[in-house]
This record gives sequence, structure tokens and C-alpha cells, in this order.
Amino acid sequence: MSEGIVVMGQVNLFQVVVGILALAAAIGVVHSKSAVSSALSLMATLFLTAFLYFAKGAYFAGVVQVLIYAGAIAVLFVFIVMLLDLKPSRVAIPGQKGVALLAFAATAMFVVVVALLAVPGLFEPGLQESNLTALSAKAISYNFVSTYMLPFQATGFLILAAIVGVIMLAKSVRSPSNESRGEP
Amino acid sequence: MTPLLWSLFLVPLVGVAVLTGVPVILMVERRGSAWLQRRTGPNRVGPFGLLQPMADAIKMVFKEENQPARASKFLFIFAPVLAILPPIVGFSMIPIAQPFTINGESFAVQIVKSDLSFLFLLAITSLHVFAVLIAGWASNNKFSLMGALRAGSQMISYEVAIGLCLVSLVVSYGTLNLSEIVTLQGAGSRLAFWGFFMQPLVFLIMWVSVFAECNRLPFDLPEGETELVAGYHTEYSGLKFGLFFLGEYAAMYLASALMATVFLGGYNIPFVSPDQLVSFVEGLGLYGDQATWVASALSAVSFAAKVFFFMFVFVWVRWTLPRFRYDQLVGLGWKVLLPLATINLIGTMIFSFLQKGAY
Amino acid sequence: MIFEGLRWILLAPLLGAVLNGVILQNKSAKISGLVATLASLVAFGFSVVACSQLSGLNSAPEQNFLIDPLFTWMSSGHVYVPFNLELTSITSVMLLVITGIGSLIHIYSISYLSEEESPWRFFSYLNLFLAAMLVLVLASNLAVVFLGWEGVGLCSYLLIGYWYKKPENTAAGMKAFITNRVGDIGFLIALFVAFSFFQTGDISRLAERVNDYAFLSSGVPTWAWYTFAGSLLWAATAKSAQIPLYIWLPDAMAGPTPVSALIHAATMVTSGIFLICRVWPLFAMSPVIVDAAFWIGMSTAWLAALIAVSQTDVKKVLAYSTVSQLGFMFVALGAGSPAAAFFHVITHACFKALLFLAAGSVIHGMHHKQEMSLMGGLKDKMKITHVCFLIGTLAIIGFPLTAGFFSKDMILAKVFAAQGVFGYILLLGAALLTAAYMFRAYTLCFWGGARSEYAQKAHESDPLMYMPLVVLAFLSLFIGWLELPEVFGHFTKITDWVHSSWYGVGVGEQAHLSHLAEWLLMLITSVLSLTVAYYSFKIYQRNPEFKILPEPLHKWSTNKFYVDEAFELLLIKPSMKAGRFINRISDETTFNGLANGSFRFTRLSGRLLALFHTGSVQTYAWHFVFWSSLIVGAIFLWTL
Amino acid sequence: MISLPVGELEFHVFVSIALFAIGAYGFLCKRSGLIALMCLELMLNGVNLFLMTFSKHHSSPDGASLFLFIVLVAAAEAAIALSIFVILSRRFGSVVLDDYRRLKG
Repeated sequence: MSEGIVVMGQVNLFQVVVGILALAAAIGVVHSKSAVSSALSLMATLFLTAFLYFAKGAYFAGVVQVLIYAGAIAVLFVFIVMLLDLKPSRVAIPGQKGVALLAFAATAMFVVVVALLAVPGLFEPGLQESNLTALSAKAISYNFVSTYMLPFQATGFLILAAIVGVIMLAKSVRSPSNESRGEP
Repeated sequence: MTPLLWSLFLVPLVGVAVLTGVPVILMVERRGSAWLQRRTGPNRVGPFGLLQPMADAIKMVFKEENQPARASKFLFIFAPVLAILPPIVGFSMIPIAQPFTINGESFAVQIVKSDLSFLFLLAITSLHVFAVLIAGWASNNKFSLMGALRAGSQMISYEVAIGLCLVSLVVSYGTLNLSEIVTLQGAGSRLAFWGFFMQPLVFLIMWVSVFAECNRLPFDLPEGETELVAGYHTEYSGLKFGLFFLGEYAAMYLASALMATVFLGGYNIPFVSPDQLVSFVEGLGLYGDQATWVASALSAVSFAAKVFFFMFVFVWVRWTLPRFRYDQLVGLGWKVLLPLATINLIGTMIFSFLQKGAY
Repeated sequence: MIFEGLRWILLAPLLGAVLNGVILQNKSAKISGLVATLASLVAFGFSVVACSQLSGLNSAPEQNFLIDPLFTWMSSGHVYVPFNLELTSITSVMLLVITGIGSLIHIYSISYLSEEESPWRFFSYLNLFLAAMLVLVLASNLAVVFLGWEGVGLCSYLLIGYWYKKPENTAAGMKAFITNRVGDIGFLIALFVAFSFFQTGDISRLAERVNDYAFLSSGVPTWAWYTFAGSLLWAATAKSAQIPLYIWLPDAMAGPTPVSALIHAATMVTSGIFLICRVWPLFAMSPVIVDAAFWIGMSTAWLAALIAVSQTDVKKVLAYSTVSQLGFMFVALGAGSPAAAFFHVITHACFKALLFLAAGSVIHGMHHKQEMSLMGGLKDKMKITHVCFLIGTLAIIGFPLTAGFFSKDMILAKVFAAQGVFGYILLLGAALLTAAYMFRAYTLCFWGGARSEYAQKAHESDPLMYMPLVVLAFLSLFIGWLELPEVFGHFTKITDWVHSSWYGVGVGEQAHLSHLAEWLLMLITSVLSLTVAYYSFKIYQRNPEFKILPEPLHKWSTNKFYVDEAFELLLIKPSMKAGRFINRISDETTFNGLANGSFRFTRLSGRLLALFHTGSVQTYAWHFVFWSSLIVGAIFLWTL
Repeated sequence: MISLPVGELEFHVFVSIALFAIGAYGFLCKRSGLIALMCLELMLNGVNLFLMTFSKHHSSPDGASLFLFIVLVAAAEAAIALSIFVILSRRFGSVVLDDYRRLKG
């Protein structure tokens, strides 16, 4: 782990764009009318922050962010929001003209995402090793398990407790009504 | 021809390949299921009915798009896009063929050559859940919402099983980079035998959970016709339904590609190492770069064969097994697959610890 | 010189104890008795072999001991305690005494306990006691001696309380154990001093410390010597039942008679004196303590004799006579001659064991009745027991040429040489008292008419019981020959053995008496004690209730000078009161107060803080953010 | 890539602080519990970004390890909090925090 200060270069356009988008999505979370749209904007923010990590070269962090945050926690939020089906906040958006705009947005996103992945600068494994070893998966995991062994074990137990807790809470949710029908 | 240009060129190539593959598998599904049930499939359109998928596509495009009242417009449109996105993006990680050289400089037939490709693949597939949830929510009817929630919970629980399988695979392969995994399974390499033989139990668990991920038959409760009409895409028609349809099949393609790369040795032809392949082609009279081109084409064909094998199994299973009840479905995921995967993980760790030098 | 046999001496009784106590648990006295006797006989055999090995070894004084290293018990820093057994000349004699008399008593108790319901328990305790005593004797390190010391105390508690059905037996056992524990504190202090100041626990090296001048000049504080000797004396007084801590011995008679014979006559009570003999050079370094030993011994001898005179229970008489004889041994130590004390230990072991066993067979004959007032005229019913009891009594009063005569006179001679006439006269008085009460007991038991139907129906006990009596009688007659005074020719076996065990540390004996003086002393003592014996014999034949002591003294003496009551008053009541007082102060007020106080405080603060709860999560969040940012700001400013 | 005059470190720090601020605002001011939870996630993300920036700045993996810990803890916390909200909403019929006033201590 070279302790030297890595000269952080100028911020490139990509980072700026993604940064701004992330902030916009964050504001979306706070100011959106319906809970669902705020949940979705949360998912968007998490996803965009993952791109910020990719831009910084911390691919492992980026993947973890996508996998856990965007892939699991955001899903959980959307799930719960839909489950609780909050009536008052659902507002319909009339009108057809948005279709073209939406189609354009979808494809634009498609191109951006794939292009981004293909840009060698970001994903060249060869390149990746040279410019920043500190944030590579191997370095992080090695550090994570050696110097932070105790917190690692503690978090393990924490998550176990969380799982047990959730099961207990979920179990108590079963109202007596459906118990009579023998539903699980 | 720099690697950058080559990757950019590969992107549309892979996209088109996957999307054209869908009608092929559609045809196989229709004809295959007919053959399984001893009836002749659609053979009116074009010779032997080969143009049937074309007809479906045209129908899809021109069908009238209706929009459920008071459903949130943007989400309704956004869901199908999100459904098609993850599988295609996932394909960028898969090494499709043997690397070939152009005037000495070798090019890998893989869009993204990242060290974390396997993990990234899992991350991307986990985004598929969003499409289902948003579709269910946006179509503003009880059945589709129920279908979406069921599909969501099913996908999450099986994603956990796949995650654990991933961990034990990584322990046995020692790397997360898919191309390295494929070369490891090649004939001349350090390991030299397929993932299937190394981790049979993980193969089984992965196979079952992949079915669940793609909501394919034994696990297609969300679209269970009898209870939930068509699940989360009841309200969709026309192109949007087409996109969903495409997304589902693309996800199947991605799943079988993943299974092929990790378990059946990707583009390796059994018992033939990449250099032997090249020398075999040189034996046929081609030399230098052209030989590597042909060799990598051959390896691509072997990869396609393996993927097709898995696709056929998808179809085959769909028309033989009955549907699971919901609690059996989730129970299988949490109470059977997860413990098995954990035990296997512990076994692999102990084995690899004992074999310290081997991997 | 390494000799593997020593460990078998120790292992045999241990095995016997385990076999009897854990595995066999056989109801019949015959089988369990046989196993136990076999074990002690094996031990006796091995000790005879070991002693012959030792005597054969005539190397320089420093080397003539047998050692059998077993294992290292503990070692940390310079505290190194190897558990190895060592046989020096002095320990060899003690070994023979313990195993010899032990085996005899085992044989005796086979028939004595024939109709008990769980004899195996008795025999396993007896074997355990034997093993503990052997550890105490054979150990080379003070810590291991302490192990034996505790084991012996435990076994005496177990054996005294053998008939646990009766509460007073268990109380007596408890009393014995606790008083011994009080003494053990002394032993511990001696141990600590030995390890910290003398840097070793090994007895032989401790003895050498005395004459290695480098060590002496290295500034060991004088109080260290005094605390070592003083605490050792304190331990000995408890174990050998001297003045302050003798109260447990008379009550220990609650146990079966063989127990009293073995433990409270021959072996355990003498271990205190034996220990002091082994570390005598160190002990002698503090003359004040030696004088203290002298006066403790003298006063115990007198007090015990006075009480014994008026006792009606035959075993109580013998118990008090033991206490007074132990007093004699302490007097010998006080007079600065461990050889005399050790010689008296050996002779006393023989004739006191004989007396106890004889009394035991009398009690056995009288169906467990111990009151002398019920006895009388047993001499024609129990001929052999009568003869043996007579020999024992003659030995104890110092009838010429018996064992008692030689050892008691040696003590008197040493006292005369060291303390002068006054000390001699005092001790002589005690000796005369011994003669008086011993003959009183003898005549009340065996002479005159049978005073109860038990006495009429008394019968001689079976050969298994009187055979050991005969052997002991023989011993108490001829063991005296081991140490002849100057006048009868130079045959001083015991003094050589005792002195050589200090590895050549020359500790000069006191001034020698001229032949004339010795003759004179012998004459006076024997003549006076014989006349007193004759008179008491004659008086008690005619009038069993005769009181030797004048009235006020007699009443005091029958009530054992109210010593127990005094202890009760001075020690036990105040400590109970103090206990209750401290409990009231510390428990009720402080601790309970604390507990209740904290409970009330938390409830109060709980109610107080509840006021802040508005129920709305938002306000909590605000407070949380507000105060945490305040704290972070403060810390930030603080570190600037 | 086109680069702008602003330094990478400063920009990322700015973004993370902004994220944190938005999260804090939402957490404190929104009436619905779910939204508050989401804003909590936002705040955690702001912290994560901050950590990663400085981890890259000092090129030491410690920052990344802490990032991992925060992600894990956030996952556990979200699971528990959401199930609690499910029960609360079932009990009080709504997710709005003010309705839970009766839970006062």
C-alpha cells in the first residue's frame, strides 16, 4: 500500500455529469410526491454513486455498491413501499406525447451504459493494476480481513442478529385471521 | 485496430447476436414443445414455419398499445426498458471466443475485460428485479402487483443462493475474472477439467436457482395463468410486452451463457487447448493471423453449442415439470438450496485449504 | 543415594485406602480389615528394607540419606518445590514407629470393629491417615510436609467423626479440625518466611543455612528467624495439643479407641515435635522461642496432670496423660535437647499405644462402657489385658529399666543441666502426678470388686486384640535400651541419629552431668514415683471415690478448669456478636442501602427524563442532530 | 476525457457533502417514515463517497474496508427498520411518524 499521496488529477466530464445526476436523483428522493417515485429515485442515486466509484477506479467498491445497495436495499425499499400501497400519494401523469421522449431516454441510457463499460480506460484489467492498487479487490479484501478482523466478525454477528430479528418481526406480522386458514 | 475500437465494434455485434438469438429460441420453443407433446408446431409461415418468429415480431410491433387508467405513465414505459437492459449489459462480461491476433496484437473476444466480471454479472442480474416490481406497480391492478411482489421475493431469495455458489466457485477457481476461469478450464491449463466436475453440487444449485431467476416454468408462479392471469405484464401489450418477452429470453441466454462459461469450460473445445486448435487449423493450410481467426471462430461455435444446450434444457423443463406452489417455491430456495450451498462452501474451503498449492 | 523403594511405602497405604474406600466397600470387617492391614504391612516391610539400606550406607554425614525424586510439584521464580521423598536417620526411626505401630493397630481394629455396619469406611480412613503421615515424615520439602500435615488433620477429623450418627462426635471432629487449622496458620507463616527469606523450602538446605556464613551475613533480619521459629512452635502447639490449643485432644476420644491409640497417642500428636527436631538448628537460632517452648511444655504438663487426676472416664485420663507427656517433650525441647524429646516421642508412642489398646479391649469387654466407676475387679476376668495395662502403667511412671524410665530421666537430666534445680523440681512434681493418676486408673479398672453387671460379665477379648498388646508390652519394656545414660556406658543410638540428620551441623548439647549427679537424679525420681504409685494403689483399692486434690482444686479439675467454657466466653461469643454487628452495619445499611438507593435513583431519573418524550420521532431526530453537532463542534474547537 | 479546472478531490468531497446534506434534510423534515429511512440511506451514501475519495487520495485500503462495513451495517439496519415500519403501518394504518405519538415513553 504505497502511502504516498496519489496526485488526484482534474475531475473529468464524466464524473461531473454523474455527480450532478446523483444529486438531482437525491433531491428527487426528498421532493417526489409519491413514495414509489422517491424509492425509485433512491435506486437511481445509489446506481449513479456506483458509477462515481467506477470513475474513481474503485471497481470493487462500485460492484459492491451495485450488488448490495442498488440490488438489495433499494429493492427492499421499493418492495416495502409497494407492499404498504400508500393510497394518497399516487398521482397519474396524463398525456401520450411523452412516449417519444421516453423512448429516446431509454435508448440514450442504453448506449451510455454499454459504452461506458466498453471504455478501456475504465476496465482494462492491465491498466487497472498499474494505476491504483490500493483500491483493487485484492488489496481491500486483504486489508479488510487482516487489520479489521474483529469488526469483520462483529458485523457477521450483527447481520445474523438482523436476520433473526427480521424473522421474528415478520412472524409476528401474521394476523390471526390468516392463521385460521392454515396459510404459512 | 486498437483494443478500444475493437470493443466498441464488439458492442453492437453482441447486442445483435443476442437479439437475433431470441427468435431462434422462440422457434425452438414452439416446435420443441410441439415435438415433446407429439404435435406439429406452427409450420404455415414460410418453409417449415421458420418465419413464424418474424410473424410474431410484426404482430408485436403493430398491436395497439393501451394504457391502464391512472397508472403512472413514466414508470409504465420505463419498466420494459429496464427489463431488457440487465441481460444485454450482462453479456458484455462473458468471454465468447478464443482471443485472436491481428498482426501480432492479440484481441480478446470479450467486451469488458474486468477483474470482477463474475461479481459484476451477479450485480447486474440483481437489477432485473426492479423491472418486475415497477411493471407490477405501474399497471395499477391488484393481480399484477401481487404477481410482481411474488416474483420479486422469489428472485431475491434465489439470488442469495447464486451468491453463495459464486463464493464457492471463486474459492475453487481463485479468481473472479471470467476469461481467466475459462482458460483455467482449458485443456492445457493448471486445472484442466471443467467446473462441472469440480463442483457438481454447485452446478445443480446454480442450475435450479437460474431457473428461478428467469421465472422459467417450475418457478413461473408470478405469471401463473390460473391465479394471476399473466402476472406483472398483464396490462402490457404490443411492443412493451415484446420488450418484456425479449428481456425474459435475453435473461435466459445470459443465464445459460454464464452456466456454460463457468461449468462447461466456455469456448474451450473439450480436450483441445487453444494452441492445439490453432495448430490444427494451420494443418488445414491457413497461416498466421487468419489461423487464429478461424480457431477463435471455431471456439465461438463450441460456446454457442453449449449455450444452446442449456437453452434447450430450459424449454425441455418448461414443458415437462408442473408449477410449484408459492410456499414450496420460497421454501426450496431458503430451506434447501441455501443450506446446501453453505455446506458446499465450507467443504470447498476445507478442500482448498488442504490443497493449498493446487489452486 | 537414589532408592526407588520409598515411593512404595507411600503408595501401599494409598492403594489400600482407595481399594477399601472406593472399590471394595465390603460390609464384613474381616475382608476390608485384611486389605488395610496388608497395605500397612507392605509399607512396614518396605520401610524396614529402606532403613537397612540407610544404615548400610556409611558415607559422610552430608550424603547418608536416601532420596526418591517423584515429580516437581510447583516451580515459579526461586520457589521450587520438588515432591520427592527423603529418608534420613531421624525419619527412618519415625517411619518404623508409624508403620510398625500402625500395622499392630490395624490388626487390633479388625476384631475391634467386627460388628460395625460400614468398617470399610474406617479402614480406608485409617490407610489414608497412614499415607498422609508418611508424606509428612518422608517429605523433603516444607510445602510437601504441609500437605501431609493437612492430610493428617483431615483424617483425624474423619476418624473422630466416624460414628457420625451421634451429633457430639461430629462436633468433636469439627473442634479438632478447626483448632488444627488455627495451628496451620502458623505453619503457613513459617512456610512464607522460609521461601521468602531463606529462599528454599528444602529441610536439609534450611538446616545448612545456619552455618553458611555468607547467608547469615547477607542481612536476614533477626525478626525473620523469630517469626519462623515462633510460627513453627505455634503450629506444633496446635498439632501436639499444648496449652492454648490442646482442648481438641480430650474431645477427640469420641472416636473409636484404635484411632485414639494411633493418632492421638503415637503418631499425629508427635508430628509437631518431630518437625521441630528436623529443623532444630534453625529453631535454636532464637533462644527466646526455645524458652517459650520450655514454659509452655511445663505448664501443659502440670495442667493436664491436674485434670487427669479427677477424670472418671478411662479414655479421658489417658488423653490428658498424653497431653502432659507431650508437655514433657516440649520441656525437653525447651531445655535445648531435641534428642531427649525425640527419644521420649518414641517410648511414649509405644507405651501410650499399649495403654490405649488395653483400655480399648477393656471397653470392648465392657460392651462400650468407658466409666471407671462401672469397672473394677477385671484383673481375673481379663488376665492378659491386665498384665499389659500394668506394664504400660509401669513404663509411663518410669519404673526402673522400662522405656519410660530411660526417656523421662534423660529429659529430667537435660532439664537439670539446662534450667538448674528449680526446673527439675517442677518437672519432677508433674512426673509424680502422672504416677498418681495412672495408678488410680489402673486400680479402679482392675482391682476391687466389680461395680456393675457389665464388669461381672466382662470377658477377655479374642487373640487378634491381645496379640498386639503383648508385642507393644514387649516394646515398651525394652525400647529404652536404645539410649543409655552416661552412667550405664556409652550407647547413645538416638542422639547420633538425631544429630546426623542435620547434615553435620554441629549443635553442641548442653553441659554434661557428672556420674554422681546422674546416679542421684535417677535414684530420687524412681524412689519418689514408686512411693506415690504404691500409696495411690493402696488407697484406691479401698476407697474408689478418694479425692487426691483438696476440695476447691478437685471441683475445678473435674470441670477441666473451665477451659472450654473460658474459650466459649472469650472467643466464640464475642466473635459471634462481632459477626452480627458487622453484618448489621455492612449488609443492611451500606449494601442494601446502595442497592435500594440506586433503584430509587434510576426510577426517579426515569420519570424525570420521560417528561422530555414528546412521542414525535422528528423532535428526537432534531435533538439528536443538534446535540451531536454541538458536541462535535466542541471537540473540534477543543482540539484547535 | 475532457477534464475541468476543478480538482477531483474537491469535487467528490462537494458531492458527498451535498448528498449528506440532502439526506439529513429529508430525514429531519419528511413526515413519512419510509422517506426518512431512504434519506438515512442517502446520508450513509454521502459518507461512503467521502470515505472512498480519501481512500483514493491516500491510496490506502482502510477507507474501502470502512466502506464495506458501512454497506453491511446499512443493509442490516434497512432490513430491520423496514420490517418495523411494516408492523407499525399495520398497527397505526399509516407510515406517517406523527401518528405514532401514542408510543410516548
